[in-house]
Formats: sequence, C-alpha cells, structure tokens
Amino acid sequence: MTMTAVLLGVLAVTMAVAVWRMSAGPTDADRVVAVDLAFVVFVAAVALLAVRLDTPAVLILVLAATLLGFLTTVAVAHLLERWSS
Amino acid sequence: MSGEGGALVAALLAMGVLALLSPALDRRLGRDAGYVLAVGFLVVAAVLTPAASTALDGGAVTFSHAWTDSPEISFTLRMDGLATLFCLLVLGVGALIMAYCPRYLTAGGRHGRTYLLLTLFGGAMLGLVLAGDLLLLFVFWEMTTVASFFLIGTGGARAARPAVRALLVTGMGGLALLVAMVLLGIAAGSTDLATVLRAREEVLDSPLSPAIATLLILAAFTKSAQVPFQFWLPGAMVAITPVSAYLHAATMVKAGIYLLLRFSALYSGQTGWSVCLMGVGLLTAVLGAAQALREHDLKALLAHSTVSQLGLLVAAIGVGTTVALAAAILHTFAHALFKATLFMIVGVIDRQAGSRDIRELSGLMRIMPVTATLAGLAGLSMAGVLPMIGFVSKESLFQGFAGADVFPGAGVVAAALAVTASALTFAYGMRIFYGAFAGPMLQRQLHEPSWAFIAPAAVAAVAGAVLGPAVSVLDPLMRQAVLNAEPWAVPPYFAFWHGLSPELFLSALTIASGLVLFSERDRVDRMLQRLPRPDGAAAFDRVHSAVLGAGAVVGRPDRSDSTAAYLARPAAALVVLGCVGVFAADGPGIRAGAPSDPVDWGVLALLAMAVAALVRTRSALAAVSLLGAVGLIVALWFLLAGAPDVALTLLLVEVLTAMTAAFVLSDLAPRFPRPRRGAAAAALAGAAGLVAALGTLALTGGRELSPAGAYFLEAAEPETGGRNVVNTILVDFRGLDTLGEASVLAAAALGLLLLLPGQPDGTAGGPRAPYGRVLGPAHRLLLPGIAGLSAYLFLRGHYEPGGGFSAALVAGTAVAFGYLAGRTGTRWLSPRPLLAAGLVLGAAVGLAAMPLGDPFLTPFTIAVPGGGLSSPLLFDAAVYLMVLGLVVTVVDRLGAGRGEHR
Amino acid sequence: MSGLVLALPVAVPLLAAGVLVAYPGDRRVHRLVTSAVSAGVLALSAVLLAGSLDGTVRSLSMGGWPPGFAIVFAADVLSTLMLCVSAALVLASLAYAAGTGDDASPRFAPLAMILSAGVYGAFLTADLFNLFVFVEVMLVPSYALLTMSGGRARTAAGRIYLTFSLLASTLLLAGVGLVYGVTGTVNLGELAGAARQSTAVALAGGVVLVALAAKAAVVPLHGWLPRTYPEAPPAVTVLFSGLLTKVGVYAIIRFYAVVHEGTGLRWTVMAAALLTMVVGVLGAVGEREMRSILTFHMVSQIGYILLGLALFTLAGLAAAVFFLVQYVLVKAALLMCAGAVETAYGTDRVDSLARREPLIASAFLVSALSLAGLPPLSGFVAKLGLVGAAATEADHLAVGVAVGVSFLTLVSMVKIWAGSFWGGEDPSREESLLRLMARATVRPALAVPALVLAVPSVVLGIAAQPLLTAATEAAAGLLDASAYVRAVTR
Amino acid sequence: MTARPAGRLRRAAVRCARVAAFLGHYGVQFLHANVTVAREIVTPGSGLAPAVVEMRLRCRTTAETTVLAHLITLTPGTLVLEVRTQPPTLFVHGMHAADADRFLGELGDLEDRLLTALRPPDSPAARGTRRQEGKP
Amino acid sequence: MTAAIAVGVLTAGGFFLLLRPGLVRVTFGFVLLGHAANVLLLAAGGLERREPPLIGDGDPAGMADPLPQAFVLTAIVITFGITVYLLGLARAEHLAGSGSRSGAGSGGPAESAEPPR
Amino acid sequence: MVVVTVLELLGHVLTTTGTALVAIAALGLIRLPDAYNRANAVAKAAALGVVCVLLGVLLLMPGVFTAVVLGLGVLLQLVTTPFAAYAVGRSAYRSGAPLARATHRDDLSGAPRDGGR
Ligand code: NA
Ligand code: NA
Repeated sequence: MTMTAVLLGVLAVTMAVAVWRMSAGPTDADRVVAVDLAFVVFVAAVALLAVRLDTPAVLILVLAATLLGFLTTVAVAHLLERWSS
Repeated sequence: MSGEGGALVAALLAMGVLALLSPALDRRLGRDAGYVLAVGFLVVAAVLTPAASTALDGGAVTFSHAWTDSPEISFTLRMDGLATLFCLLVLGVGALIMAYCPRYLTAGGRHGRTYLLLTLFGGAMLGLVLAGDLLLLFVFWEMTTVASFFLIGTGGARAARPAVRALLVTGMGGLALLVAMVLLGIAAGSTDLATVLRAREEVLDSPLSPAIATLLILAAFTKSAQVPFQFWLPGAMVAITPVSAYLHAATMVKAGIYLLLRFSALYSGQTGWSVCLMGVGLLTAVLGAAQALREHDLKALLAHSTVSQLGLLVAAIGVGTTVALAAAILHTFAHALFKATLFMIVGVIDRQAGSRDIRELSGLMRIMPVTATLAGLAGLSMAGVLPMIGFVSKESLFQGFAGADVFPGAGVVAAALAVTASALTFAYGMRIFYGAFAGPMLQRQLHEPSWAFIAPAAVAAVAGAVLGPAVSVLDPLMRQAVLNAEPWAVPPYFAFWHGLSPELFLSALTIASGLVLFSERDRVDRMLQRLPRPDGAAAFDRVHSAVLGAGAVVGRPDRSDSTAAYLARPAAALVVLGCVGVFAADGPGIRAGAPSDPVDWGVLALLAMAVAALVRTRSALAAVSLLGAVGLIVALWFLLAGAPDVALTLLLVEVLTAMTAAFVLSDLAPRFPRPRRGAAAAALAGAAGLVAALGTLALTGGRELSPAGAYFLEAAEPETGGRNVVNTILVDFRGLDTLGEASVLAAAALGLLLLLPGQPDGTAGGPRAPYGRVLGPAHRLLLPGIAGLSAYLFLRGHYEPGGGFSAALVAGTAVAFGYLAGRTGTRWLSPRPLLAAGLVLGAAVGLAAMPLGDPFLTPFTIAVPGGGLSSPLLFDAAVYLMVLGLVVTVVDRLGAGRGEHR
Repeated sequence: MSGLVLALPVAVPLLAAGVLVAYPGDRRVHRLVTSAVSAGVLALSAVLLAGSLDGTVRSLSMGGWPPGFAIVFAADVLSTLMLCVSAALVLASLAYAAGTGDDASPRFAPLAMILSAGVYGAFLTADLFNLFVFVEVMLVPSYALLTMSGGRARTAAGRIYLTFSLLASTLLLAGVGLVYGVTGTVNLGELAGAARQSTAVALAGGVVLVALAAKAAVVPLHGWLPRTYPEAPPAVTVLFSGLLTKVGVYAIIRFYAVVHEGTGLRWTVMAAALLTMVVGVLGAVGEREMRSILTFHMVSQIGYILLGLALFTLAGLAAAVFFLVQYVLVKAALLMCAGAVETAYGTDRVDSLARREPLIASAFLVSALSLAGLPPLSGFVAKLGLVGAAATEADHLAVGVAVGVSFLTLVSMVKIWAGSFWGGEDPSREESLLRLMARATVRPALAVPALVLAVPSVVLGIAAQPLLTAATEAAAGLLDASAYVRAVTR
Repeated sequence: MTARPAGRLRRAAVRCARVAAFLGHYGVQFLHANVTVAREIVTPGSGLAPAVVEMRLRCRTTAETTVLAHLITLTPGTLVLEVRTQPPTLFVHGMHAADADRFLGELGDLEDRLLTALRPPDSPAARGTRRQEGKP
Repeated sequence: MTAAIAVGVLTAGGFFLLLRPGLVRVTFGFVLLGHAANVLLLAAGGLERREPPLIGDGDPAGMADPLPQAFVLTAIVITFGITVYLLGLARAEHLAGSGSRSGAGSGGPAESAEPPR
Repeated sequence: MVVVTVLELLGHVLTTTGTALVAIAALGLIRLPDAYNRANAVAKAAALGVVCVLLGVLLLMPGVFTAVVLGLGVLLQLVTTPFAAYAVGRSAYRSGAPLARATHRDDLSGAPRDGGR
C-alpha cells in the first residue's frame, strides 16, 4: 500500500497547487479553473483512499464528488457571469 | 387567635375595604365621600379600642398566621402601647384629614384616586405600626413608600420629579431596612418582633449588630427626612395639602420615628447609636428651622419646620434616657396635632386667598378671625408656649437633652442646640402668623371659610390647647409607650408645670431669643437669604443623572451594529477558559494526544494552507472557492478517520453552501471591504485557535471505546438489521436527534419563506436561467442518474454510506442544477408540501408506537405486499422530505437575485 | 401517569407544525390549533408537576433502547415547573400575537410550534447532545420570528442575534464533544459528579457552561440580548423573553448541579452572577425606550437566578427557582404593556398613559413593582429569598449587590413610569402628543393578556407558599440529584 | 412505417458502425491531444499559439450542436467559449492554432464525421462528407 | 496531534473571519468553526480505530466509534440549515438596504463605502 | 515477499499514470499563461487522469459494486467535464479575463451577441 501513499502525496501537492491558484488568481476565471481541478484531485484521492482503506463502499463518494464538482464549477462560473452582466 | 387579635386583622381589612370602596363612594357622593371615609377611620379606631385598652394595661394583643415558610414571613400583628399611640395618630389625624378633604377638594372633580390612595396609605401605616414580624414590618413600610409616591404624584405633571425623588430616597432606605430585618432575623434567630426585641443580648453580641444598627438608622433617616436626605420632604409639598398634612404631619415621616423608638429596645444607650442620632438629629433640627425662617411660601415653611421637628425627635431618641424617650414620644403626639392644624390652615388660606406666599398675604386676621385664632393656637403649641401641649413636650425635650450623658458635656451641647432650634422655631412661628394674618387688609372681598372647612383644624388645634394643662390624661398611653420602647425603664409622669426648673429657664431663653429674632426679622431675613441654600434636590438630581449616564456608558458596547463587537466576547471567554485550563493542566484526567496517521500530516498541511488563503483573500470568488477546498480537505480527513457517511454528507452540504453563497454574492460586490483592526482580530483568533488545539489535545483521544460506541457496534445488526452503524444510530437508536435536526431544517426553510417573500413572477429559473441552451441537455442527461443515485443512497443507507440526509441532498443538487439549467420544478416539488409531509410523517411515525404502549420512536414494521415497511425507513423518508424542502426553498428564494430582474 | 407521555410535548407541537404548514389558509384554524396544543401541554405538565412533588422522577427511554444508549427524557419538579410556565407563556404570547397581528403570516404558527417543541424538549432531555439539538430546534424558528417582517433595523438585529447564537451553539457542540471525549458518555445521569472527580471533565464542562452562559446572556456574553430583543415584533419579544434565555439558565442550573455538584466553580459562578446583576441593571437604567429598558433588565434578572445557584444551598436554589418562574411571567407582562403601547401609538415616546390607558397602567404598575421587588408581590418574595439565603451564608457582598441592584431596578421602572405614564413635561414630546390627539388607544385584545399575566405577580406574592414548596422540592432535587440520576440511567 | 424489418435492421447496423468508427477516430484524436498538451506543459519554453476562432456550423439541431461543442471541449487544446444560434456558430479557443484556417479545418472535419455518425444513413445532409466553404 | 492542530487551525481561521466585517465572510467563518467542532467530535471518539463502522465490511475490533459520527452528521446538517438562513439574511439585508450594491455582505454601515470593482 | 498479480500491476500502472496526468494538469495550472489556456488544458488532462485512476482502482479492487460505481464514475466524468469547461471558458470571456499576449486572433471580440444563450 505504499504505492497509494506516494500517489496520495502527489495528489496532495496538486491540491496545494489548486489552492494556490484559487488564492492567487489573478482573475476570477483562474479561480474557477482551480475549483474544477480541486474536485478532480478529490475524486482521484477518494478512489485511492478506498484502496488504502480497503473499503469499496467509500467509492460512492466518487460519484457524488464528480457530480458536485461539476455543479460547483458551474455555479461559481455563473456567479462570475452575474457579476459581469 | 383571640378575639382582640382578630380585631387587628379586621381593622386592616376594613382599611383595605374602605380604600377599595372609595372610588365608588366618590362616584356616588362626589368629594363628600371624605366624610364617609372619616367615619370609617373612626369606626376602625373603635374596632381597635378593646385591643388598645389591653395594650394600655401592659399587655399585648397579637394575631399570627404563617405567610411563607422559607423565606419565613409570618403575618403577625401585635398591638402594644407604642403601637396604640401611633394607631391613634394614624386614625385620628386620618379622620380629621378625611373630613377636611371634602371642602378642600374642588367640587365636581373626580377624587376617587386621591381618596383611594389616602386610605390605602392609612392602612399601610396602620399595618406598619401593628406589624409583629420583622419582614411584615418591611412589607408595610414599603407600601407606605409606594402609596406616598402616588399621593405626591396627585400634584400633577410638576409633581413627577419630586415624587420620584421621594420614592427613590425612601425606597433606598426601605432596602436598607430589608437588609436590617434579614440580618436581625439571623442575629436573633427569629423574625418575630417581640422575640427579637427580647433578644437584646444576642443581637448586641452578634458581629452583625453594628451593620443592623447602621441600616436601621439609614432607613429611619431617609423616611424621616434627616440630613442629608431631608430634601425630598420640602419637594413633596407639590402634593395637595391634605396629602401633605397627613403624610408629613402625622404618618409617613413618623414611620422613621416609630422605627427608632421600636428598636430603642435593642440599641438605646449604645454609644454609636446615640452619637449618630443626636448629631444628625440636632443638625437637622437647626438647619431645618433656619431654612424655615427664610421661606415665604407657607407650605414650604411648614415642610422645613417638619424637618426640623423630626430632627429634634430623632435627637431625643438618640439621647436614650427614659426621660428623653418619653419626651420624644410626647412630642411626636404634640407635633402631629399642631402640624396637622397648621397644614390644614395653610390649605384654607390657599383656597380662600389664592396664595400661600406671605409677601402677598396680609391682614387676614380681620377677615378670618376664627382661622387666625386656630392658627395662633397651633403656632403657640409649635413654639412651645404656655399652655399648649407643645410647651409640655418641649420642656420635656429640654429636660431630656440636658440629661444626655453619651459623653461628658453632651447635655450642654445638646441643650444649646435644642434651644437654638426652638428659638428659630418660635421665630418662624411668629413669621407664619404675622405674615399671613397681621398687617393691613389687602383682599377685602375675602371671608371666613365655612365652618365645615375649618372644623377639622379646629378639633386638632383645640385638642392641642386642652391637652397641655390636661397632659396627665395621656399618662397611661405615654407611659406604656415608653415601656415598650425601653422595657427596663421606669417611665415618668408628665406634668404641665414643673415649677421653676432648668427647663423653664431654657423655655424662657428660647422665647426671648425667638422674640429677638422676630423683632430683628428684616436683618435676620437679609442675612439668611445671603446664606447658601443647600440644594439637596439638585445634588440628588446630579447623582441620578450620573447614574443614568453611567448606565448609558455601560450599555454603549451593546448598541453596536457590528457583529464583531459581539462575537469577540465568546472568543475572549474561550481564551480565558483556556488559560484556566493551562493552570489546571496537571489535574486528574488530563492527558495528551490522539495518535495520527502519516497521511494525516499531508491533509493537515493542505488544510492550513487553504485556511490561511481563505482568511487572507479579499476576493469573494476566491473565498467561495477556498471554502469549498477546505470542505474537500476536511472531507478527506473524515474519510481517513473512518467516517465515510460524514465525508459524504459534508461534501454535499459544502457544495450546497457554496452554491447558496454564490447566489447571494451575485448581488454584492466581488471584493470584500478592506478590513480594519486586523491585528487585534488576528491575535484573538490565534489565541482562540491555540486554546482549541490545546483543549482538543488534552481532552480527547485518551480513552477506550466508549460503552455506548461498543454497544452500537455490537447491537446494530441484531437489533435493527442495519449494517451501517452510523445510520442505525440516526434512525433507530437516537432518532430523536434526527427528528430535531430535520425540524431545524424545516424551520430554516419556513424562515426563508418568511424572510424573502416570493417573487411575483413565480418560480426561480425559467427562461432567465443562465445556461439553458447548453446545460438543458446536460440536465436531461444527468437527471435520471442523479435521481437513481439519490434513491440508491436512500434505500441502501441502512447498510452502506447514505441515508435520508445524503440522499435528499443529492436530490437537492438536482434541484439546484435544474435552476442553473433553467428547468422549472414541478408543483409538488415546492417547499410547502415537502415540509408539511416531512414534519407530519416524522412526528407521526414516532407517535405511532405509543398506542401500543411503546415509547416514542420505537421501531415497528408494517406488513405490505412483498415484505415489510419498517418505521425507520419511513422516518428516514421524513428526513428526506424536510431536507429536500429546505434545498428547494433555498433555490426558490435565493436563486433569483437582483441580477435576474434586469 | 406513565413516562410515555413525556414525548408528547415535543411530538405533538411538531405534528401540529406540519399540519399548519399544510393548511396555510385560515388564521382562525391556526389560532385554534396552536392554542389547543399549548393548552394541552400546559395541562399535561401541570399533572406531571403535581405527580413529581413527592420526589418522583419520571423518565422515558426513546425508542425503548436501554438508557445510556438511548436518549432519555426525565421529568422532575424543576423540569415540569419550567414546562408549566413556558407552556403558559406560549399560550399567552399566542393570544397576544393575535392582538398585535404578529401572527398574520401563515408561517408564524408553525414556527411558534417548532420553537415551543424545542423549548419543551430542552427542559425534558437528560442527554447533552440532545440538549444541543433541542436548543437549535428552539433557536432556528426564533431567527425567523425575529426577522419576520424584514426592514433594515430588524435584519441588522437578526444578523447579530443569529451570529451570536450560532457561535454559542458551536461552542456548546464543542463542549459536548469534549465531555464525550473525556467520559465517553453524554447521558447526564452517567456524568453525575464527574466534574468533581476529574479536572478534565470540569474543564470540558466549563466549555459547556460558557456556551450556556452565552445563551443565557450572562455578562460579559450578554450584549446581544438588549441589542436585538427590542427590535423583534412585540409578540415575539414576549415569546423570547420567557423562553430562550430561560432554557440557557435552566441548562446551566441542571448541568452545574448534576455534573459539577455545585462545587469547583462556585466563585466563578458567584462573580458572574453579581457582575450580570450589576451590568444588566446599569444598562437598563441607561436605556431610553421602554422595551430596551425591559430587555436590558433581563440580563440583571439572570444574574439574580445565578446568585441562587452560586450559593447552592437549599434556600438559595429554591429562591432561584421561585425567582425564575415568577419572573418569566412578570417580564412577559411588562413587555406586553410596552408592546401594546407601541402597537397602538406607533411609538413608545408617549406620556400620560396612566390617565389614558388605565388597564395597561395597572398591569404595568403591578408588574414593574414586582420586578423591583416591592412587597407584597411575587418579586419581593423571590428577592427576599435570595437576600436571605445570601445573608445566611454570610455572603454580605452578594446581599449588598442584590439590594443595590434592586434599587436600580426601581430607578429604571420609575423612569418608565414618570416618563411614559405620567410625563408631559418634555417639550420634545410634541410629536407624540399629536399622536395622542389622534385618539389611538390600546385595544382590549392587547391589554387583557398583559393584565392576565400581571395577576400572578399578586397571587404568587400573597399566596407564595405553594410555589415556594414546589421550588424547595426542585431545589432539593438539585442538591441531591440521586433520584434524577437513577431515573435517567436505570 | 411501411419499411421492412430487414431494412431497419440494416440501417441500424450501419449507424452503429458509423458511430463506432467515429468514436474510434475521436478516441485517437483525444489521446493524441492529451499527449500534445501534456508535452506542452512539461517541456520547458512555450510552443503555444492561442487563438479564438469563429466556426460556422452545419449542425441544425440543438442535440447536434451540443454534442459537437461537447466533443470539441472535451479534447485538450480546444475549448468552446461561446455558442450562437443565428446562424449556428461556435467560438473556439485553440492552444495550438498558429494556422487558424488549418485549425478550423480540423474542427470542420470533426463536425463532418460527427454528422455522418449521427444523421440517418439516407439523410441527404449526411452524404456530402466535405464541408463546402461559403455555404451556410 | 493532527486532529488537535486541525481544530486549532480551523478555529483560528473561523474566529478571524467572524471578526471581519461582512455577513458573508462571517458565514464562512462559521463554516470553518463548524468544521473545527466536527473534527473535535470525531477526535473525541478516539482516532486509534479507523475502520468505517460498516458491519461486514471489516474487522469490528478496528471500527471507529460510530456515536460521534452520528453526532457530527446531525451537527453538519443543523449548521447547514442555519448557514443558508444566514445567507438568506445577507440577501434580505441587502434588499432592505439602499438598493445599490453594497459591500460583499453588509455587516454594518462602515462597509457600504467600498465601491464595486 | 510481495506477490503482485498482473491485474494488480496493471492497476498500479493505471493509477500512477492517472495521478501523473493530474499532476501535469496542476503543473499546467502553474505554467500556462492565461485563464483560457489553463481551462483548456487543465480540466481535460485531469479528466483523463481521473479516468485512469478510476480504472486502476477497479483493477486493484475488482468486484461488481466497484465496477458499477467506477464505470458510472468514468461516464459521469466524461459527460460533465466539457460542460464545466465550457462554463468556465464562457464566464472567463464574459467577465473580461485578459487573453495571453501570444493570442494572435480573437474572432469573438466585437462579434454581435445573439438573443439565445
Ligand atoms: Na441525527
Ligand atoms: Na429571555
């Protein structure tokens, strides 16, 4: 299981990049991109954690998180458009 | 209960009944109701006569009935000699005042309230002097305070401030009395007045003794208008004259005198007591008399005169010798007679001549000879001139003061001051008479008032004149009163003529000095007018507004409009608690640390980074995004901690929160306002965070699996059939929490419906929705999948991660998605039916077990074709409905922002 | 009567709320249902109270699961007494809301029902986490009711009230979590005396107490109350006054008595009590509007109740309980008077009310004098009990503060009376006089509830003994919680 | 309505084959684009030549437009920024669009293949597989 | 240890946002505080046992204490209800205000000064 | 001694590839010059990465439940990613996010807006 631990570490770094982009911008559009990436990273991490914890039941989160990531991205993009309309 | 004891209750009840009847009497008889009430007072006096005769024989009539056990208040009434004397004043003078009212009050006006209050006041005063229980005494004491407040208030709008001053000053004394009574009860081991008064040794030996004495004195001084509380009494003269006559001649102010006399049995002869009473009393006597001498308003003059006379009484009680006490008692009686007369006469003059100012009045003697005569009689009595009763009492007072032995030379000082006050008294007595009645006749149209108007004054004046030579008639009463005040005393017999005694010499000196003062009145007046006026009322007002101002300052932080001003305090409280915790850190039960997984550290680092970015950003969109990121990271942490249900729910909640925030933010500016005082906030927040971390470290993670946790893990499957233990806790073991929590959501939804009334153009979304063209197909494509996921989570929640909340939240995302995609909801997918069905279903499923004799929320199964429908599933369905109801409400009310209306 | 009925005060109002949400149309139906439910709870709790006076503690394990694992409800004298008085207050507030028209929205009645279910649940539960849940069930409707009719001032007040309450709730949750972390249980019975044996429990309990203190408006966590309550619609202020902070106070008393057994924090509690009394009354004295004065006073009254708790003697606790019960009614009557005036005249800057509104004036007078502790009214018996208990313990500072605060209470009541009921001197009141000329008067529908609630001030003063007996019994149950503990752990 | 079952079956088979062929083509393109973009990211320096180009569509139905936009966007390196309906137009952001016309040509090729796969085999629109410039 | 630090970080961040002007940021602060309380609750159950409490999916001896998880679920949902109400209040306050765009969340008069970007 | 089956090995290869793709996307988020290029590269590369990870996990934990869930997950990922990317790109352009200097052509600037969205 050390393999998944290493991969999880890599994903942590990518999440950190997403967080940094959310914070740094420079435009709000960049932040929305980062949100999208954060959810992707989360989904990958959940899948790997399911392996690590040996609990397939956890995988239901993959579906939920994919859906939610999509909705969140759309909602935040929507916010951005409403500001500029 | 003896028959006579019953008479005491009957007397009090009768006063109450009279009071309640007085408005009706006023409606029936108009102002003449006063005559009926006067008769009533006399009847009450008659009721008390048998008891009085017992009291005068040295006995005491008592009545006792338990009121409350703890705190113990006993409704005990007790009539002894001292009480009898004061009853006589209350009822006798009361009857005269009541008989005076009808002619004084205006015809045709409504006086029911005045009569009611006067009678109530008389009743309270009667209760005060009859009270045989410490706390009952306080009860009646406060009732006189309140009644007097409203009586002074009868003076109209300008009476409000004086009434407030009187109430607050005497109310303060009342609270002192309350504490005195409570402490006395503790010191003496009883609240029964007679018992307490017999326990002189215990009380004096108690460490509470000085405090009790001080508080008693404070109470008496405020009520009896002693320096520095004297100012309220002249101010209270805005009340109508009958009120002044009753309250300030015979009753209210004498309550303080009564209190001091009553507790002389405990403190008489104690040095501190004596020095305090004599010092303040004589000071008050001299200052009051001097003040009276420069007044022009007759009523104000009488008010200051009252203050002065009360000072003499207090001082005499302070001397504490039997002679002095006897003198004080006799002078109390005499003062009631002459002062009541004078007040009534001033009222007569006021009504007849339209003024009370001696600069406007003149020569009334020729027009109103009878009135003048009566005024003369009362004035002579006040001035202590032969043969009035005032002469006898003043002689006794001089005798008492001269015999003062508190410290060497006390007698001389006391007598000198008493003579000074009395000389001033003589002078202002002359000033009254000369000012009003002497001189040229200015108002020829005036005439003698009707006999009915002056008859009450006449009775009092004549009594004062007759009782001087016949003072021995009063001996049984006075001697018994003295005995009650000082049980160990050998009371003297009063004599009209003491022979050529030192007191007679002092009287002569008094009169001579008084005459000098009067003859030099112009110079004296000029001199007095130049003296500074001690304006106690203004000082009181300054203190009063200072207190109000201090209150405003105290309340100022709580008028702030900024949330931070309020939220900082719990944060600070937490920090303080943390500091306490650090000091207690080596106490029993404190331990450190839950273990952690290496992956935890990675999650933690991410968390710290995201939180730091979140608090620093001023971009609203960054904040929303980072909040979502924090949610994702925390969800990962929950997954690592073995809580997939929590992670799932958190994720759903997080996204719905972020979407809601995005809806709301679309109305607001994309940048947060520039913060101020960031450093202080950061310091406080940092400290709170540190405390939270230390608290978590010290107070969690150091114990075995809890018995409850073990039970749930073990019992979940056999007892409920569920394999997802968390879900069985939610719907089976602790369903009540879940019901409550779903009700919270229902309430939040109802609140939003109330807070944000619906848009007139109907549901959210619709043609204005932003991404209709492209998201519409996506919505059509995904909706069955989302619905399936929701159904799966709901049905499998008992066995795998999921359940009512998460299933409904997934369905909720579909609703939100539908809004973004411009798809309108169906009619049943609106808040009201969802919330109603959820609430009813949740409560009903819980209640359904009760008819079978099972507790609320006991699970059961309904047989349906193809299996069983279990109540936990129905219960979860209720949760589902309410959660979905909230999400639908949020989308409906928050989705359509201002931007939509353009 | 079996313990089964203990669930009814929670379940029936929730059921009623659901039904009322479903039928939003007829306001009369709403009034009928809410009154019937509240009257039913009142009757039930009166019966329960009568049955608990002999020391019996009824309990109910929800779902029939074993206590310790199930949520347990328990009814002793204290909780049934609180149940009684809150049901009575809900009933009175509903009648009053019908008068002021605050119940016009179809959401009002369901929200009031959910709120009352939360209050009843909080009084009955013997489970700390469940207490947190019911506190929320009570608070969330209160947020909605406070901000009911919108407007800038009200939403601003709502923002402060909501955020503060939410912070306190979060603290409470954390405290409950810490208690569970240390002890592994949230059942009050299993926690009995735990804080005496373990510093860790005492500290975790300290967090719970701080959170409850914030909910109860104990100084220095009080500012939100005087800031926000006066902004609520009149009927809502009345409802809040008797219920919300009282739940906090009740929970403090219960938790401190059972878990801390009256030890450990005595001086902290005493200091908080005295500070709360003083700051509360000074704040009241400094306010201008009637409802602001009255709501700031709540703070100081909370202090009085805590004083009895700090003393932790039979007499002190009994006095605190007596104080709590009578004061709920007194304060509600006063707020009804103020709200009636505001509703009728559109402002509380009026004068000569004593002449114009004899009914309101009488109700106000009796209640104000009771609040100030003047005999022979209920407030007098309560304050005498506290002063006596403090004096017996030779706590002379407490005696002095109690009496001083009582005096300042009188000052503030007189301020209202002289300003609004007599008044007429202030030239800046011309505008209000103009309004008075418009012949506005308080309708009987508003005056009668106030008068009715003023009656207990007199009755509980002159015939104080029955309530004193109950309060003493409740105090005995707090001093020796063994019967309660047995009932919730059995 | 009167079509024989055998004919229907044949047409269905043809459609499936066309869709499969399209998916195969698209899959290859998709992976290729992924590699291109990944290389762009990991190699030092910048080989980017971004452009936003207007692409007139032959798609007529919403479904066709949606699927096309979807597929273009799914491919790394191309991103639809705006969809217009009158006339049907996509505005596409390309990362490597140094030659805009060639870029447009590639996109048009994708559209043609998609329409061939989506439209019924005997539909006239599906016949001409080459895009005719200038015609709407 | 990590749980304690996480609670500390979330609490500090939450309180800092609570003390900022603007109702929306205050709301975000509450979300952080809610996370802190939830992490604390799970830590209170003990973190040695980390298997999800799903019977049949693993070794019961290693399963986490399910009770705090149930508490956290309840708390999360309650906080959600209040949070959306708080956001609704932000909207209502905005609507009740001047009608022009005020700062992101109107946490007091001082905040409407910030012009939109 | 660790015994690794072919399926497991393939699973590890896929998860590693997927994670690498996600990491590359993150690198793109840092390196690419404007929001459009980032949106263009990141979401899609990451989507492929996540698909790989999911497939790898399926191989590491074979089972019906896993297969159904992960299959649906892959499908969902492929369906939603473009919608999200479109939303991002469109909002970026409409909110005026600047194009990188290297962008040599912008047909959208000045193009008339039509009524449909
Ligand atoms: Na729950
Ligand atoms: Na309250």
